[in-house]
Amino acid sequence: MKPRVATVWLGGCSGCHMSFLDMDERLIELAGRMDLVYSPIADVKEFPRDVDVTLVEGAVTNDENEEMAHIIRRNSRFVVSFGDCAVSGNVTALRNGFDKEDVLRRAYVELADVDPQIPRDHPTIAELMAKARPLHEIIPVDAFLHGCPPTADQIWFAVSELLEGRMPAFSPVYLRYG
Amino acid sequence: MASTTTSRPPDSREAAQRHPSGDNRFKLLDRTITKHHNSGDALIEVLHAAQGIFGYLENDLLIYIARALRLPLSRVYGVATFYHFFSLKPSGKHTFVLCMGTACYVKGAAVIHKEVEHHCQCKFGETTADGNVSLVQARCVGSCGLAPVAVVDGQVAGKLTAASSLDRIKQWQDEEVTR
Amino acid sequence: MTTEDLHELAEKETDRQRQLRDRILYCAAAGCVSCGSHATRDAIKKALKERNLEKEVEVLGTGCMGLCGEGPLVKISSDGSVYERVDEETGRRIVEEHLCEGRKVGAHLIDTSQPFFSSQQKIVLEHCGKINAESIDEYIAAGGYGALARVVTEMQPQDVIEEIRKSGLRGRGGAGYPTGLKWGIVRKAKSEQKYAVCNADEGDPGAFMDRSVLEGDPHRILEGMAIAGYAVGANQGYIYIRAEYPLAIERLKLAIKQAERLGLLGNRIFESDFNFRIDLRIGAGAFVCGEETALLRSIQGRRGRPRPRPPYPSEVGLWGMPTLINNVETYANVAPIINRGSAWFAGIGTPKSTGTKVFALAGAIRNTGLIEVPMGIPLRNIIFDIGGGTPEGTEFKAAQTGGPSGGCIPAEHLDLPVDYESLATVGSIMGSGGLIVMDSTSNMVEVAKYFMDFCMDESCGKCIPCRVGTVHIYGLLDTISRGKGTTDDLALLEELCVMVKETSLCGLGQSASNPVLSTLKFFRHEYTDLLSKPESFVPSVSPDPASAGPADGPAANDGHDSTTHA
Amino acid sequence: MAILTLTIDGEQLSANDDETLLEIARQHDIAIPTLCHLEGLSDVGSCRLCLVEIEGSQKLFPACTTRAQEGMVVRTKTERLQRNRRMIIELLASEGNHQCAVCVVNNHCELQNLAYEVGLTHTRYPYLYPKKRLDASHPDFIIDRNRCVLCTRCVRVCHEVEGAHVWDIAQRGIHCEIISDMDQPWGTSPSCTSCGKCVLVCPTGALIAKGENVAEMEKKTDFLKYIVTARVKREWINTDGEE
Repeated sequence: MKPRVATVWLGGCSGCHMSFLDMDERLIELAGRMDLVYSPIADVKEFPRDVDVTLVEGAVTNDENEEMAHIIRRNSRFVVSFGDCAVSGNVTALRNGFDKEDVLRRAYVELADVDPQIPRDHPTIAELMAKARPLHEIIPVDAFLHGCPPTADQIWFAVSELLEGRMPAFSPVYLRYG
Repeated sequence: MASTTTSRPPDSREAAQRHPSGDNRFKLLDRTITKHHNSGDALIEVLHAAQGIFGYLENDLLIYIARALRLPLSRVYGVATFYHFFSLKPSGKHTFVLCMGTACYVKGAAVIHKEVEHHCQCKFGETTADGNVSLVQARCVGSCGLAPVAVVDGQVAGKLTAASSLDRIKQWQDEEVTR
Repeated sequence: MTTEDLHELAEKETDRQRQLRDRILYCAAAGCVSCGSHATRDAIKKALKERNLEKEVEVLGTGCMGLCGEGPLVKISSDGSVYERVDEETGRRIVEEHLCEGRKVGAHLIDTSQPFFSSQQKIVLEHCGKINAESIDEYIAAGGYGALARVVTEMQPQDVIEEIRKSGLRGRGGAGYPTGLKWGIVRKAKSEQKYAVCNADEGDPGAFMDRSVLEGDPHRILEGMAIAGYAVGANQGYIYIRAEYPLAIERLKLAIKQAERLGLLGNRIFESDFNFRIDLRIGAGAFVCGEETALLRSIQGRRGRPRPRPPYPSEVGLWGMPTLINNVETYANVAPIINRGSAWFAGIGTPKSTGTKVFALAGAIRNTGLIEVPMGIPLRNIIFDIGGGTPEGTEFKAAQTGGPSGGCIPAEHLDLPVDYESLATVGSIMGSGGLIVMDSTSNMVEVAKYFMDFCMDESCGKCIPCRVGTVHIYGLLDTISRGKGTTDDLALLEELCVMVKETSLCGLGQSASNPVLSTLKFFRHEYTDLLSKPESFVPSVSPDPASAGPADGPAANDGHDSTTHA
Repeated sequence: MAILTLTIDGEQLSANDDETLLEIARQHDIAIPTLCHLEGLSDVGSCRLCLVEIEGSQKLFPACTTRAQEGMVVRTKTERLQRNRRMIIELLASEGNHQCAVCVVNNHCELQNLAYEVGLTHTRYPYLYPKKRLDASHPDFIIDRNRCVLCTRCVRVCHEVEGAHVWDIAQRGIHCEIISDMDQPWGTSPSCTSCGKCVLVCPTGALIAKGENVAEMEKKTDFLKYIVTARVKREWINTDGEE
C-alpha cells in the first residue's frame, strides 16, 4: 500500500503549492509512489484519517486555520511545516505588529474599491486571530521545510525522504530562510 | 523662583543673577554642574539635581545638560531612560508607590496591584489620563515588617489591603471631582 | 587629630553620658520611622519637659533595633528594657511610669530573654540600637575610629591585609570571595591611583540589612573603608548607594562631614602620610548596578551595563584604575577584626565561613526584622527560634535566600547550616541576606514567576540570553501557571534556564534562573500538576486506512472521535 | 609582549599574550561564530555566541575579550556550546521581525548565515512581535528597529571611528532600542554626518540604504580595517566598551 500524503493551504499565498507543482515531471514519479489524499489541488472536501505525511503551507491566522491544524495533527503521522509562513509566520505575520481591527479596517475599508465593510458575523467567514502564528505554536510539528517558497528541489528531496520513512536531514543547502 | 524675573525694572546686579533663559531654576542646576567641574562623569548626579529642581526631565533640559557636560545627546538620553528613578514625563498630582518587594509580595501586594490598576484604568509606571494619580511600583521600600506597604504621597502606609488602598485613591478622585 | 585626641574625645563623651540620669533610645531606622517613631519621640520629649527632665534624660534616635514588625521600638538605656509598638500615649506612659515611678509598662514590654534576642550575636549591628546614629562622638566613645588610628599609626598595609586574610572574612555581598585575597590583589596592582568603593546598592527585594547598618552606624562603614584604603593604597573612596534610601544618604552625608571636620577623613589622617576622602554616589533605580562592573559604569555617569570579566575591577576599575569593591556589611566587619584580632573573628562561625551574617527576616514569619547570627547556625534555629515560626495555622514550606538570584530551601533541609558552601549544595546562595519565609499558602510557580518578573524588568538588555531569555522564561512560567502548559513547555523551560545560566554576561543573568531551578528541584509536582500532554496523532483502529472515511469534521472534533468511529 | 602556547580544539598553537582567543582562532582558521564583534571596533562581549570552554573552569568565556594564557586548553565546538549558540540565535529570531523573504539584505545577512550555521530549523519560543519604530526620515538611509539585534556595532562605529556619537541605546532590558540623538527622527539629527558607516557595519537589515530592494543590499565591513589601520589603531579614542 502506498503512503498517504496530504497538503494543506492555511494562511499563505499558495506560492509553496505553486513550487510543489514546479516539480514538473517528477510529479508523475511521485504519483506512483504515494496517494495524494487531500490537497487544494485535489477535490477532497474533508481531511481524511490516517494520513502518513501532511505538508502544511501558511501560518495559522484565523479560527478556521486553528481548527484545521488540530484536525491535521490528530490524523497525521508526520506533520511538515511547508514554507516560511508555516515555519515562522513570515509575510502573513507581518500584520502582528498592528492591532487586528486596524488591519481589518485597512484591508476591507480603506483599500476597498466598492462597498467598504469588514466582513464578519457570518458563519462561513472565519474570524481573524489577534496574531498570525507559526504552525508549531499551535500543534507539534515533526519537520520544517524552509523557503519563501521552498524550491521544487527542496520539496522533492524532503518528500522523497519522508516517503522512504526517513526524517529529512536538511543540509545547509536546504536550510534556507527567505 | 521664576517669579523673581517679573515686573521690577532690572538693575545690573539683578540681571547678573538671572539666568539667560529667564528661568532661575537653571542657576541652581548650574551650581551642581559647576561643582562637578562640568564633567561628563557626573551625569547621574546632575540628572538627580535636575529632576529635584524641575520635577522631571524634559527634552530641552536634557539638551541643556548635554551641552553643559559636553556629552553626546544620545548618551544623555540613553542614561536618563536606563534608570527607573528618572522620569521624562511630569508625574501626576498624587503618587501611589506600591512596594512589590518579596515580603510585600508574599503578603498579597499582587492583589492590590491588580485591583488598583483595574480601578485607575492605568498601569503601574503610568499616570491616569486626567493627570491626577501616578501609579509607581517600588522594588522594596524597606518597611518589610509592615507588609504590604505603599508610599502614599510620601507617607508610608503599612498593612494595606486592596480595599484600603482603593479608599485612598478614591479620596483623591473625589477631591478632583468636587474641584 | 592624634590617637590621644581620639581617646580624649571618647572620654569626654563617656563622661557626658555618665552624668545623665538615663537615656531613652528610639529606633530611627526607616521601618520604625514609617510607623511613626518621630511622633513617639516628640511625645516622649514633651512628657520629659513637663516633668523638667529634659536635661537629665537624653532622647536619641538609633539604628535598627531588629524587631521591625513591632515598631516603633523604644529602649531604656539604664536597664535595657525594650518596648514595642510605642505610640504617643505609650511614650508618655514610659516617661511617667517607667522613668518616674520605676514601674514598667507591661503591655508593651518585650521579653528580651526570648531567642529572638538571646540567639543573636552582634558584630556588624553591635552599635545599632545603642548609639545615636547622628553623633560621631558617641561612635568614638564606643571605640570608634580606634581601629583606623591603630592601622594608620602602627601597622603596615601588608599587615592589615594579612590580618583580614587570617580572619577568614568573605564578601558579604553574596558571592563570598575572600576579602583579604581581594585586598591583596588591589594592593599588588601597579598604579599611581587606586580607589575603594563601597557597594551599597542593596537591590534585592526584601533585603534591608545594608540600609540598617548605614542608617544606624554610618561611621563604621567610613572607618572600614578608610582602613581598606590604607591597606590597598587608595586615597579616594566612593559609596554607591541607592536613591531609595534617603535616610541612609542623609546620615552618610552627615557622617562624612563630621569625620572630615575631625580630620578622620581627608589629608594626613592621624598625622600620617595617609590621605583618604569619601564621596557619595547616588544610584538611580537599577538593580543591575549591584553588579560590580555595572556599578563602576554608573559611578562614571553611564548606563549601568556590565562588561565581561576579566579584567576584574581589582586590576581595571574606575577610570581604568585598580579598584577595590566591597559590600557594606564586609566593610562593617573590618574595624572589629582589627580591634579584636583575626583569631577572635575566625573563631566565630564555621572554619570556611567565619564571623556572623545579618539577615532581613520577612514574609510568613512572626518576628520580622533584622537579625545577626553566627555563620553555620541551622536554618531551623533562625526560623523557629529567632523568627518564632510561621504565623498561627500555617505550616512552613520554604525559605528563600539570595533574593532573585537565590533559591528556595524546603522543609527537609531545615537543619542545613547557613554558610556559603552548604547553601550552594541545595542550589541557593547566601546572597546579601534577605531571608523570606513562605508558608503553605505560597504557590511556588507563582514565586518563581515573581522573581523572573523582577529579573526580566531589571535586565540591562546588553546580552541576548538575559534580555530575551528572561522574557521567555517568564512567558513559559505564565503559560504553565495558567494551566495551559504542556510537558514540552516544561522541557523547554528547563533547557532555557540552564542556557541563560551558562551564557549570560553578568551575575544577574547567570543567577536569574536559580529561583526557577530550585523550585523545580524541590517542588516539581507544583509544576507538573498544572501540565497537559501535547496533542499527537491518534491512529485509526482500522488496519486498512484505505477504507477509512473522512476525519472528524469541524462539528465533532474532540479528538476521541476517530477511534470511536472505527 | 611574550609568546605563549595554548591548545584550541586539540591544536597546539603559539600566540602573543596580548591576543584574544578569537584573534588567535581566526588566524588559524578555527571558526568561532560572532555577531557583536567586528574587527576595527572595541569588543563588548554581548552576543555570547563566541563563548568557549576553558579547561579547569565551569564557566564559559567570550573568545572576543578573553586573552590567551600560557597552557590554556580551549574548546570551541563542544555539544554544550553548539546547543547554546543555537538557542541564542533562536532567542534573537523570536525577539524581532526577522522575516528574510521581505528583507533588503536577504542572502547577505549575518544573522541569517548564523541561523544556517547553527542549524536553526525553527524557533521554539513564541515570537514576541514587538512593534518597534521604523524611521525613514534620513534622505539616504532607513533604520528598522524590528530587525535590530542590538549588537551596538552602529553605536561603536559612530563613536569610535566617525566620532559623531549619533547613536546610543535607550531604555533597558527587552525594551532597549537604538536611538539617534534625543530619540528624534534620524533625518533631523544635528550630529549625524550621513557618513553611512553604521549602515555598512550593521549585520542585519536594521540599517539599510534607501532605494535597495529585497535581497539587493550587501553590507561591506572591510573598510573599517583600513580606516583603523590608517588611524594607528585608534590610540586616542577612549574605547572603554563604548556603547
